Amino acid sequence: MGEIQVETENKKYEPKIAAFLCNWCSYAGADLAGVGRIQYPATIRTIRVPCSGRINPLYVLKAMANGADGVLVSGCHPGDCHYISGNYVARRKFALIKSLLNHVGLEEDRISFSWVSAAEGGRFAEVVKGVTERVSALGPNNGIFKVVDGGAADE
Amino acid sequence: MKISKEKFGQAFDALVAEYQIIAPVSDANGIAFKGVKSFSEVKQDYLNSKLPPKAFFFPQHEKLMSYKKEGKDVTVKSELKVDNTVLFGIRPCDAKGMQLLDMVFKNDQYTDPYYFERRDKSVIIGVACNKIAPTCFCSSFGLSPAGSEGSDIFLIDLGDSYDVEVITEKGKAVAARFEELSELSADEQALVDKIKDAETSSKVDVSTTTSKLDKMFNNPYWDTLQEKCIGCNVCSFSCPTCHCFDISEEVRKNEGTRVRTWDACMAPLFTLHGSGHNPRDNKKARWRQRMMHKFNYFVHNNGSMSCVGCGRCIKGCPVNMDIRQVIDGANKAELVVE
Amino acid sequence: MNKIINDIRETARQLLAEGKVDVVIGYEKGSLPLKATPCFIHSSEGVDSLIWDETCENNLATYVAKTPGKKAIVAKGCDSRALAVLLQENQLVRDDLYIIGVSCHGVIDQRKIGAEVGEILEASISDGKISVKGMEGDKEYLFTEVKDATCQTCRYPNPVMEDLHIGDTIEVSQEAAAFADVEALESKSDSERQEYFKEQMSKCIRCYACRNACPLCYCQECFVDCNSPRWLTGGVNRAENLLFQAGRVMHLAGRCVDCGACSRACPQGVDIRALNRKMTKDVYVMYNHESGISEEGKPALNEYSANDPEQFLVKE
Amino acid sequence: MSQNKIGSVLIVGAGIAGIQAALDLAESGYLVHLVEESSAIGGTMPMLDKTFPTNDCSMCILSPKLVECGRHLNVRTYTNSQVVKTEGEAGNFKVTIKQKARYIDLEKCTGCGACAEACPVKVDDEFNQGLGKRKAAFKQYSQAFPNAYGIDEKNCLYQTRGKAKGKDICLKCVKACQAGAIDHQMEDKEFEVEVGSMILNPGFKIFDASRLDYYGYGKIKSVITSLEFERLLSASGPFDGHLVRPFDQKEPQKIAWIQCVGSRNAKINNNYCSGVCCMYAIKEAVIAKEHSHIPVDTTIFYMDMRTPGKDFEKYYNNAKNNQGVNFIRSRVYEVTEAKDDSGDACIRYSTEDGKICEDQFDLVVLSVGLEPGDSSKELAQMLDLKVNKFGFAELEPLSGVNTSKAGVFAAGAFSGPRDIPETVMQASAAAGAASALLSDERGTLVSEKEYPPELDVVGDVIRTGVFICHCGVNIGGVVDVPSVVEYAKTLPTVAYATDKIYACSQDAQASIKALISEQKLNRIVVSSCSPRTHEPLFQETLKEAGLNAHLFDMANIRDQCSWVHMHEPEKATEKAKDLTKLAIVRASMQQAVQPIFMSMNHTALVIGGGVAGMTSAVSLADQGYEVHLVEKDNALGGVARRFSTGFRGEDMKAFVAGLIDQVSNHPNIKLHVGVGIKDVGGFLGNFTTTLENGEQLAHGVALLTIGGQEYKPKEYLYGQDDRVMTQIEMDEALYNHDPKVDDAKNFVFIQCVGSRSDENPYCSRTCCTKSVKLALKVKKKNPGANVFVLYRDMRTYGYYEEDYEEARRIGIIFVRYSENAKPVVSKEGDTLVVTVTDHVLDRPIEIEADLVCLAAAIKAPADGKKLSKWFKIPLNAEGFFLEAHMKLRPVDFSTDGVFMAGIAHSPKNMEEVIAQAKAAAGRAGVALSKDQVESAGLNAFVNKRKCTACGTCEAVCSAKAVTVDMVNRVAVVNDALCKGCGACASSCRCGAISLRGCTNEQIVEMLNSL
Repeated sequence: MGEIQVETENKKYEPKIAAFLCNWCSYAGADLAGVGRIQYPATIRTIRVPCSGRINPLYVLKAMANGADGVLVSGCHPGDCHYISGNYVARRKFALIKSLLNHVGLEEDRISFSWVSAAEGGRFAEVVKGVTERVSALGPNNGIFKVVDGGAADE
Repeated sequence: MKISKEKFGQAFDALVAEYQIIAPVSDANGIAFKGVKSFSEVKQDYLNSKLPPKAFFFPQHEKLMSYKKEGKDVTVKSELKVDNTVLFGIRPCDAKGMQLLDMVFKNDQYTDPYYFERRDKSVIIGVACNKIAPTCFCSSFGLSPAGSEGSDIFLIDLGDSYDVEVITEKGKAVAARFEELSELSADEQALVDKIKDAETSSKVDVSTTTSKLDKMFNNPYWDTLQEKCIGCNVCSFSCPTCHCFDISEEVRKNEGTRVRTWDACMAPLFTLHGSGHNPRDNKKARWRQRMMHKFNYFVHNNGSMSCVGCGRCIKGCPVNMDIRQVIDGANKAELVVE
Repeated sequence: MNKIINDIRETARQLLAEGKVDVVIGYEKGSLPLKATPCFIHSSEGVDSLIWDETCENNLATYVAKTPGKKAIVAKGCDSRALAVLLQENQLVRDDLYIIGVSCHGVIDQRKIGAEVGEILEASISDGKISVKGMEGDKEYLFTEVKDATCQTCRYPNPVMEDLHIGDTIEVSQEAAAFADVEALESKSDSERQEYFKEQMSKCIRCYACRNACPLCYCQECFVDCNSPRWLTGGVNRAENLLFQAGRVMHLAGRCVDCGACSRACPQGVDIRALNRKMTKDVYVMYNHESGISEEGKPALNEYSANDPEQFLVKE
Repeated sequence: MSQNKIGSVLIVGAGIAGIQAALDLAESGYLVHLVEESSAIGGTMPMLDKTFPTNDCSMCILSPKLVECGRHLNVRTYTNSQVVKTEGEAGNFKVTIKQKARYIDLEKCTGCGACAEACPVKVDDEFNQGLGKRKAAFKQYSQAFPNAYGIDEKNCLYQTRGKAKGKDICLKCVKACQAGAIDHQMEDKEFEVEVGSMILNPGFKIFDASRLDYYGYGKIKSVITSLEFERLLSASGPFDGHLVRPFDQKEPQKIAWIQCVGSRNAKINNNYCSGVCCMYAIKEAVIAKEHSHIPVDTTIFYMDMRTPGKDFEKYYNNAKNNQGVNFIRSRVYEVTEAKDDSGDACIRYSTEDGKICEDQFDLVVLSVGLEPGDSSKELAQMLDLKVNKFGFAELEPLSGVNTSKAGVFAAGAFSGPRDIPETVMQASAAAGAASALLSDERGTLVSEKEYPPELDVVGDVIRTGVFICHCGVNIGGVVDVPSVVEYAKTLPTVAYATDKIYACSQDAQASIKALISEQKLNRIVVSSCSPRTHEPLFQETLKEAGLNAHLFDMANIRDQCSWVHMHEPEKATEKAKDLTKLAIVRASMQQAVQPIFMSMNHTALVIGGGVAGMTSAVSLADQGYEVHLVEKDNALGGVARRFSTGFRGEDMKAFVAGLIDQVSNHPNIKLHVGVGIKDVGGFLGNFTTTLENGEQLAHGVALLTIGGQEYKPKEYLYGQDDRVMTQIEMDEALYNHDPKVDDAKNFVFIQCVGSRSDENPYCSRTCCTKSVKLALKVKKKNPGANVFVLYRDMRTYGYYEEDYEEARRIGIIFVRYSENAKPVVSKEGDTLVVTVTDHVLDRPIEIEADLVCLAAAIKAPADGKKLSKWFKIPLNAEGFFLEAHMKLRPVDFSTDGVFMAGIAHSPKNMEEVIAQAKAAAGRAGVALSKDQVESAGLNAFVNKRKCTACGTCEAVCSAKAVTVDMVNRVAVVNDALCKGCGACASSCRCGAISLRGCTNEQIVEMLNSL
């Protein structure tokens, strides 16, 4: 189970993905994947937040500026929010920032959003696999937001 | 004495081997000073650059030093690598502006190494203005469109050739490369004289401004003056003499840098204290500061006004705050008992 | 002098004379050709400097919240939309505000003229024609040729709220919002768009004229100025310029009234509207929302629907 | 009733009802003994995939309750246990509990699963309905509480073969368990507890479908039960949520549901409607379509579609009109195996018009009904409780929760089939009833933990202690723990780092405590398992060591690292280092957070003096709280004053009069009749309500029980001919011996008048039963009368099915009409003529009617909007109150301290109103029992300097905790209401509002350290 095959020129490249998981659903789903020993790539670095509604779009930008290769944000499915409407509030922000960043030329797959419930351990692993594959295909973040030594990374 | 543009071009191109050359070029955004490799890249028919060339000595964002902690070891690095540089095409107002900046970065107590490392290694080739924009008002300050003050070499564009005036020792070293300088013809001399005599059509009378401002700290003039100002940094950033900066630490993980970044007196945060107190927490105080600094404090401290009349702030201002009108208004303001 | 200007002056005179307002915020002739400048008239004696024409490009709503007391404002369609959002966001007290509404046919894009004739020495406007004398030559333009890009797609030339309307109103077609400019950019490849924005962002000098000209950027402390957390380093570079602009656009999401003040304020000619317009389009398409078209509405991110689209999700 | 009351309650059954009742009681000051037969709490809910009508994930909404219940200091949970003996009387019972040996010590087991891994015995997994396998050492499901394994003695090799003979057979689990938790010599034990009351909610069992052999269950592999189908759908089920047939893993493309399997069946003495099957079948059909990545054709074979619950009708319409679920009104004759060896099943059925058809399906799901469980029957017998003929407990009329024995209350399916919200309501109602019974003893048996005074660490140099757990081999077997420790030592603020074999073990806790004082640690980071299960444990240790519990963070290097990267030890180690670093960053920036206390006014306000309001008021008053009951009408009683008899024949007039008497004479109740409300302000603990007469009432909670309105029909000549009347009017006419009724021969009842329409797209729930009751009344009184009921679906759910059956038996004629061909009432001369198209005959029939009774809809109350504004509470599209959560918080509003009951929530019958009213009183009682309003303190907070008062935070706050103070132009967080979700903080452009424990500074610094 689980070994993913990433076809990139540099096989050693292992992306680092900042993952924001809401405490009540996606974090629980990630735990469930663990309980089920469902294997997925060791690429995500999880930051637990109470609710996907807590995600400030600036976090995504900051992660990109700091050179994270990808960002994954995951919350409860619509309707499941522990706080009633946190993910509904978040959903508009997510849709807009994703579209905006793509528009300015950030590779679409750098930023991923998903809803994963507390019961979807397997799906959580699938999401991480998918995100990892797509980010790996893009190669390291040399993106338009990345700042290195006081300048744009590719300046 | 003059040199043909062809010869000048050759000498210019030869300088590339020893100097980094900065010159006006035309890009999508207008005129900008940029590094060039050949005289052919240089824009010759231009009014002036959009942004002043001060950034070559005093960059908008500059790393002063960097440091890193590994285990228990800390390393600090401060390296400033500066090439010998020729700044070509500097207009008289900007050349004067650099002289004013020198006063800021060097005084009897301190010489700023970052600024002067660059400044000392630079040669300014000034070029007189053949055309004068309606926003130019340098003549107000005793300057002129063909003033050579601040240049190491000063040129006047005569069409196919330049009139050359070598001013400083630094200038001489570069001018030594100009072969075959020849005498000006009578016509050319007439043209040179005409250019040298030219004045900006726009002028404000600043003769009494400094002393007037001495008495205006609490004048109601400031109350309404600033109403339309939106407090952006355009005027400061486009000013050849504005020099305020902020020093900050950028730390991430186990390493960091100390950086110096332009700041501007128009921004409320400029004077915000760590305590939350802000001595200039309103636009009125900030505008007064701007005017006082340029036309009063600087005069008292350095004997000169800190404005060269380049007109960039007038052109750039999103709400058409016109410093000429502001000076004029101050001149005319009714004094109140302070 | 045309009737509109006369009416504006008379209205201002009356409001000030009767003490109904402390100040009238309007436009007066600027110091440069084709430039009007915002003005603050405090007494009825000053009203004769008020003007109204195609050079009145500033969004005066920017000043309203920061100006104390009771005030009247000369408002175009976009100014009034900004006022509507400001009202929705508790930034204004409606009773302290008197809106002198004027329908607007659009403002002149001086930058376009300057690019062709050089520094503008003189100019005059009459009958929809603009005659310009420039350092590089003279030219006559039809107004439509030099109309600001913002005004070309304007759907709200008439104020959406006002206390008094001056002049005629402009008939507006009821078509859905058009976003040909955004679509043109969208149709380009990712790398083309990336190049475009890289070029734009490399011009930005972070003078914040865009932010400060924006009527809806009124934070006490902008995120770019914040020290804790430090969203941006002190650096001025293309990457962080984009972070600033993208962050700003996110903050304007569902609030931007597309007045174009940011782009016009930019001394560097950065195409800031390219970002705002994209956001405006997304908000319009996804949530059928236009900002500030009534006093009662809400900014798009202050509300949600259970059926909001979610194409942005991963495919797993 | 005993004079020596005891302040504790026994709860039998730890499904959602037991958990809810336990939490309600424990939170209001009673000690709870929670007895559960199986090895974990949770009951049936964990088995379900999604729940209707919101499609919420069942596990997601349940698991916080599991953790809360499991960890509650005043809930003593006994798993593997049964009540074997009871004696005593209300207020003082002695109960003997038998707990079977688990063979694994709950104190020691860390839930790591090594025993199950090692166990060689595989048996069918009951939790997965036998569709998967489990080991003999097992945990029911991964989120189970207790988070501990148990050994199934019937299947364990040692228990079955070795123990008796004294041979060391197998014992692999003992070797595998590094925590030494396995004890095969453990013995069953019996013990006694004393309680003041009992709440019984042993749940149900599903109907054994093999009893009806014509459905082929057990013979045809493609015929499964609905509960099996839930497990197929569930992401944590045997096929990880991939919708496949269990026997050949084929993805079904055509699925059928057969309704009423084991329900509405008089032949097998199950002549009741199970009430939940229609909705769950629709839900399963919808979810099946969602889940499958190939198109799935879904068909539901039914008799009547019974979707009378709140928002159910909309769910049904959506499934039918938008989701493409097929509904076939039919009778199923039999299910046979397809002859084509496909493994499919064929359904032979007749449609309404008598046509006989057959269709083949990949999968046939039997919508099995609910039956009393075996232990329910034993329990009823042991306590000598009255049961009905189906074996369900029979409750006292109009009591909602009272069994035939005083002090013993019932909740959930013990007394009949119920869906989750009804179950939860009853649980809260039972808790409220128990609380009312024992109110004098509240707080006598509960304990509260004492901690040393908290160290003030403000301004101290940050010294972080880092503890990296091996979790036996669970982490250490993959992650290089020592290298993580060494890495941690190099990180800023870290003063001490070490590893632990089991960080959660008793001795590790003691060592952490000692190190906090020795090393002067003021931040603690533990890298181990999930904070969701273990954070409270470690925080407890911090508190015991005098540190604030929030100066802490955890890195999850087991569930989210070693377990999921088992074959990549190096990468897992790298990740563990990073996760540890993130936790250190967060913890080092964490400040002490103090719980916030606010005063609590122990008075309740009940708005609305109908049956719901009066019942709530009495319950709260009995619980010992002052109650203000406000009724704007000039008399109490509400609409119930107009009813003659209840659905079980109760004398409503006497009942209402009794209630009025009770509220009028109760010393704790103050009546405000004939006066409305002018304004409301405040929040939980501190409301002030101003009455129209200017009187101001201070109260801590509010119960909104304002009832509904009867739809005034515009159709069927209502209002034009006085022989056309509504149900309530007919009831009154009967009661008053109105000759229009008494002399009538031909009666026509028309159902769904103003319900299930575009205008009111919901079912009014009670009218089918009501019409049947009225029809029976007139038919029995005058057997010669012709009685017609014109209906769309007969929704006589639950035991009312018997009435429906009786009505048909005694000759009442039921004619179905379709919504497109509604009956027409016309007047020919003086004769009322009702014309309806009969579906069986397929032709219009004309009935000359002497009386037409219209089942007029129940509509939302007119005052809902006002209350909505005053209390900041939401309404649904039809104007009914919208509860905080459709399933698990059916009487709470999302605004704390405000509760609802009765018709204003949704249409329901009197018995249900009473249960809900008691539930609201129960929930309100929980809030009122607190000395102070307490909030954990992980709340939003405002930086006044940055705030622009734009109101975005206010707009996005679902808890209504943030408001803008327009005078000072700043947002204000109400700590009593804030839930700590952070939506405000992420929406604030100015960065003025942030969230304790999750500040922008912390997150950005974490991102910076990545």
